[in-house]
Amino acid sequence: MVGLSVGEKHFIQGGIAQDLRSDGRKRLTYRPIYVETGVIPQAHGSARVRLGATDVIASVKAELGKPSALQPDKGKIAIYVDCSPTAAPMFEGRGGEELSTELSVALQRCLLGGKSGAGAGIDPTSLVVVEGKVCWDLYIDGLVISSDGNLLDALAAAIKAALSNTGIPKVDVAAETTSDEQPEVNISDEEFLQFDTSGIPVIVTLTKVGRHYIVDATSEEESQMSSAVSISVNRKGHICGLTKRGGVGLDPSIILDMISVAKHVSEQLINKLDSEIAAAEASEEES
Amino acid sequence: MEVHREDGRSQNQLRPLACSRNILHRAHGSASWSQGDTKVLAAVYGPKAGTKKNENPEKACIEVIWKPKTGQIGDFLTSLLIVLAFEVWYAGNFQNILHWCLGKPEKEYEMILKRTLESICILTVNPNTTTSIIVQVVNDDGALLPSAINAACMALVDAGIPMKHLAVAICCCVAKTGYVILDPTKLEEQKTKAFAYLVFPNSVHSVLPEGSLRVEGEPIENGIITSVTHGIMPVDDYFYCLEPGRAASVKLSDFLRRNLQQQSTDSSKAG
Amino acid sequence: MRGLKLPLSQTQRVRLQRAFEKLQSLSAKANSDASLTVADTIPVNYEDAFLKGHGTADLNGELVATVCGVVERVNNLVYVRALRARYKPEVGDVVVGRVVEVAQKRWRLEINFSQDAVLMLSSMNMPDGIQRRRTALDELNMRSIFEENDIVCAEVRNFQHDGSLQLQARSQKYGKLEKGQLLIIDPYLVKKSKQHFHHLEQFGVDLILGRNGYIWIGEHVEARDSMVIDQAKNIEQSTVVEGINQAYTPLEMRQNICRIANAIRVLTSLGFNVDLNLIMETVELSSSLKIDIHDMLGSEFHVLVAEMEAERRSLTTKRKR
Amino acid sequence: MAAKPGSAPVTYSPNLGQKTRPPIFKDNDLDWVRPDGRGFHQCRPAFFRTGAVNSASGSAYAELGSTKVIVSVFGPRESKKAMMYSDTGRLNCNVSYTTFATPVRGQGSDHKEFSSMLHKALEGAIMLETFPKTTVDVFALVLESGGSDLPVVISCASLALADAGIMMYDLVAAVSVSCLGKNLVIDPVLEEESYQDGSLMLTCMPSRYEVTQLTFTGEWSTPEINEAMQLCLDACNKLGKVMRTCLKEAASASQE
Amino acid sequence: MDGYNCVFNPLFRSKENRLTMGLPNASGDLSTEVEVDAFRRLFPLRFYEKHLLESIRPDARPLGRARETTIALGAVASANGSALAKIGSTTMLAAIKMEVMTPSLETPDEGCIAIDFHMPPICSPIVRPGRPAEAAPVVAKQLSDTILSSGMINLKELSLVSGKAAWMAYLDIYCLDADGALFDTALLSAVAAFSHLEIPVVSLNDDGKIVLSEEQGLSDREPVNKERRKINLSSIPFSLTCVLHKNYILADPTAEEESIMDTIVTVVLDSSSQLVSLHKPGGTVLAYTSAIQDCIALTRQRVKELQKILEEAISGMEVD
Repeated sequence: MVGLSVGEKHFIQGGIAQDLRSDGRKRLTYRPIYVETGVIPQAHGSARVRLGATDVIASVKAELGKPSALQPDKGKIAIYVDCSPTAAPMFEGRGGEELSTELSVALQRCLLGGKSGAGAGIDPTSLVVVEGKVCWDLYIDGLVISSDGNLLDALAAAIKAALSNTGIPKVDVAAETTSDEQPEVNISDEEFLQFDTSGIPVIVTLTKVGRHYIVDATSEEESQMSSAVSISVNRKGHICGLTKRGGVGLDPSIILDMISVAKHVSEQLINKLDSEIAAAEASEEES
Repeated sequence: MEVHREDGRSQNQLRPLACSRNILHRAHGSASWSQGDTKVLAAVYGPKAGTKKNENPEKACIEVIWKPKTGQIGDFLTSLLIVLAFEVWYAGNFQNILHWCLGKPEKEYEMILKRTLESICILTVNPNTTTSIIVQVVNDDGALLPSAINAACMALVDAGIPMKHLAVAICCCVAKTGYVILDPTKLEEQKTKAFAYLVFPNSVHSVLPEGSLRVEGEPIENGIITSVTHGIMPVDDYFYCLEPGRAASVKLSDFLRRNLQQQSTDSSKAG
Repeated sequence: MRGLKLPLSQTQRVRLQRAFEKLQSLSAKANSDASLTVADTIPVNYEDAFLKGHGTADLNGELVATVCGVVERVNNLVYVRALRARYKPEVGDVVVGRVVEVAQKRWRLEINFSQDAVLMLSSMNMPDGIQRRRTALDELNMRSIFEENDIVCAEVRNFQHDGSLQLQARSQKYGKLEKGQLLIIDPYLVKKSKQHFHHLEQFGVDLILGRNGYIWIGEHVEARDSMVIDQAKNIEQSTVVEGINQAYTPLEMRQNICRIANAIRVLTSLGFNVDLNLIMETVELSSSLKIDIHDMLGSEFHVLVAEMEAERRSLTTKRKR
Repeated sequence: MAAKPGSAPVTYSPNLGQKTRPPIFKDNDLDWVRPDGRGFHQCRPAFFRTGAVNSASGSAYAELGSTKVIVSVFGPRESKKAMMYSDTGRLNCNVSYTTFATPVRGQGSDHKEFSSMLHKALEGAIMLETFPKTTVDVFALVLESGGSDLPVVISCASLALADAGIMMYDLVAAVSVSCLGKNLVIDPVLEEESYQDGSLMLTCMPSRYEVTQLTFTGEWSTPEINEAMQLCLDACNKLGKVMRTCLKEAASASQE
Repeated sequence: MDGYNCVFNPLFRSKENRLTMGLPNASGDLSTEVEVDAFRRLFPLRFYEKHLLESIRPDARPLGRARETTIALGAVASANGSALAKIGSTTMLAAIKMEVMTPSLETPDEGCIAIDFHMPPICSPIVRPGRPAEAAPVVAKQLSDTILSSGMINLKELSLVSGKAAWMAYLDIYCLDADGALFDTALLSAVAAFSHLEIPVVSLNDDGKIVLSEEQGLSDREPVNKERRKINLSSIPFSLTCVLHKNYILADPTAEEESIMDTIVTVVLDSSSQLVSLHKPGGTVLAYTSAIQDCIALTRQRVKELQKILEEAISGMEVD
């Protein structure tokens, strides 16, 4: 998508080798992060994250549904990403299809944990109202508005911010009816219960160009990527998911090294993100 | 033994035939063919340059588009409406999109029609061209595929496409063992156990003496171009069908010749 | 001024506001009444003959603007200059473009214009510098001169009847640009000036302000007297890959390039016109205050630059008056 | 007389209640026995054979336990006209399931991302610059899904590429590991996959000892990651040997 | 990890007989070998006619002989009935999955069969993932016509509870390798799949849904279809495709032969030698009565061969 001449590629690789990227950043510094929450009123929770020129919106909608027969004690969470043609002309029609499925799968892999629900960022058992009968279904939608590289990290940050902004209406079961049919439920629209979003991981994408790897790559730098590893780390330092993109093979030791670097970088990112979210929540209340 | 048929026809009697050509303004060749209540319109566009993907460029390529009967409004009105809409649409040349989403039965008819017409046309005359034949079903009252083949053949004649010989198609129904009725209506087709569509070359008035045009002891027009059977029948029943089928094909060829001569006399009058 | 997307703290917002008001007051006197929006009638007296220029249309007898912008009058030509539009090329403009396609005897370049510009093989110097007719052999190895995605500097030669643009790269200062970085900004920020090529000796950097908003900042290439250098570089480049490694731009020059690039980014986000001395002042400001290159993009530096620009403008207007 | 092909009546599969409830793991619950009796670190017996499809330029069939996959490779052949000029070759992958592969009919369609993951796994191993401006098509069909389908598809695809004579840096072997409670279970079957807490899939070039693709999900601590990756790398080595013997057999068979 | 003899073993024997082909009279050294290939590709028709003069074919088969045919039952464990059929190198995998449906009002006690034929991109270079091959829907329609009109399966055997529940048999046939005579191999694999079909024992659970009985230990609830495990197939249809060229008749053509000679006659006879279908879609050669009789004779002989092969496969199935 971003055509670069041989000279420019050479310049970028040189910059990364000398730890001074074309916009002055070091290898492991992020572009300025800018978070706004509650951007979509009718959703239960939403957030917009701007990472340099990359701009994404995440929204969370909760609906009452029936838990699946295999896991009666867990709610269902679905993540879907859509690339809007405003981001790049090539996203028109089916162009963005492949990228959005790839992003959706990577997010599901990093945020939802194994099929049994263990290790998920949001504990699905907290979504159950009446076991086996009624539970909350969370529909998380990501929208890419403008793309200048590092979409996965921006989307994960947006989802984390959106979930911290989400309020699920309190539900109390009216009458205890016979086992099989659906108990009627009334939804109170005043008190909302918040999620504890401490467990939600953030994704750090390390892009390897030449012998070094950088964080938060712009689309030009991403086009130079020989391989990239997106690692999702939660506050406890556990790795909740990993996706290796890019064709070139990597020695396993390099991958372990990248994982440790990612864990180190993710601490700063988590703190920065939490402060940004707190600031956004504060500014949202008073405005 | 005599069998009673609803419309009182005898065993080998065909339904009333009607064929008119050059009825469409935009098509290079067109014809409408009706056998009793079964009525089919055929239009020929081309030959146009270029052949479709994985087709042999040295030979002309024939492409068939089968348009089933749609909607219930008066049949003649629907036919004209559909064909006119078709002409406008065809000019926009979107036929392969529609072609792709046709249901299964149309696909089989299209393949049979395409193979049959490829065998009767002389393909080497204009290589690397595509001739599109659009078959529009107006009303289906039995023996649909044979009447479609006859209509397509007449449309090709009208378009002046060079052909080895004409094709004449007939449907023979096997009622009980050994008993064959020709040109069944829809009801008869469903009632009987099995039926066979047969396509023969049309009989030619040859200048040569009687016996010379024989191949393995049979005149040319006995060779089967296309044969499609439905339902189980004993093997020899199939051969019982061939005799009346061939007789009927001679009758059909005469009808064609009369229709063509009557057409040529008009043009000579006009010319 | 366009809305700033930066997270500004309260004090910074106040200071920025004050700087913008001062700027507004300085520049307002010249043509505040002239800016108009679509469908406003343009005040013109109908007696003397006037020419309808770009962005104007007559609606039942009245002259009406079709574009939002500023009315300009050049003796009897009346036209509306749009505030923010894609690049409108004029003959003689220095432009920087990216090769999109290698076609028959010509390259197609993307220059931020409604159509791709065309650079004919015949309208540029041959690699070996000799002036001769182009043979089929040249046509075959066009790709050795420019290939897809190469950055090329050229000059607008003329318009063809079908509206497409023809470029020429006849003189030595035009040609392929390497070892540097390209910035894409709004074309209307780059004013047409005599000199678009700037060689900044103190930084050893070449700065090319393309009229089409493509700005190239790269390592300085000595007097580009002939294309011979290009050919030498090609051979060296194509033969050995690791040869490229040591040829990285030295760190010190790379810092200068990045500092200048960030300066231009700050100026464009503030919406100021981009010309040489403004860039130089911004760079000196950032190096004098020892601001790290990356922090130049932070909101604090934006405010400082806005204030600096406000004072400079007020000084110049005082001197002029 | 004929069945009603037109109106497809709504049908449901009778074996809905087949899946047993997921067993709950105590922390050190070691008496967990795998449904097919294998050890935790034991892969299913692998059967590989090349030359399964004659009309393809290269093809291979792989069978691990009840997972059966056929891959055929066409090319390098001329790519579609829409493609931009590129001086390196292009790889085009497509993975599809038969309707009867999964226990419940039609579940194959929710593995849409396998095609792009296969593409990423093979991209690093193929010398793309040896066939510029052309495309190599790799098509895979999963005949029966018996668990860890993608790793079997990747290994089988690299065999098919070798059979087609496409120049590659090395064969590609892939293995997946499931984490059930505390124990790591290699090459999981469909049932184990349905209630795994976490899973790791590793694709590597055995002799060059390079990882071309790695994805894992669920919560892992770093020591667990090391152990799982080591487990996968050894399994890939063994799998690489089996693949090599299969290729040698095919070569010797064609010499006779 | 030892490789073991798997169901798909027959899939691979074809590689060998491909190499024994060669002009019987060509001299052995390599140069003519290469010329033969070039000649075969440049003038395919003349190459074939040279062979037909001596009534032999390039793969050393006499004109009337079909290629080597094998059937392997039970290839797919996740299906109720499956079979892999291979004629020469054309390979078809057919599998049946049984699902429950509510029968229509007109035929309350009849089940239903949905037949679908797929040509995945792996089977031939012409098929691309996006666009299905043109031949696929045509073969699918012919297959469903032949199987349903042959009366091989009595739909009444598929009913469970009259008016309330009946079986819907989804028969899906996948072409794994397309090398000519697709219809014959597909029909053979479908017939083999039906002969291998095991109808699951089901019973009605409390909320009226049909569920596998041995699943939830509902042994107390008596199964709905205890006795009928196998479908008895009455008249089994078998087919042979022949290619007519001048006055030669070539049985069981390969893809190359089909592409060169365009007159194809497919005769389908059932085990009681009734004519199920005779399908000749056009083609330059006109079929005279004598030619059709020859084709039918060849088909009768082929039906006997296929019946023997099917019985062997079924008996083999019972043993292990």
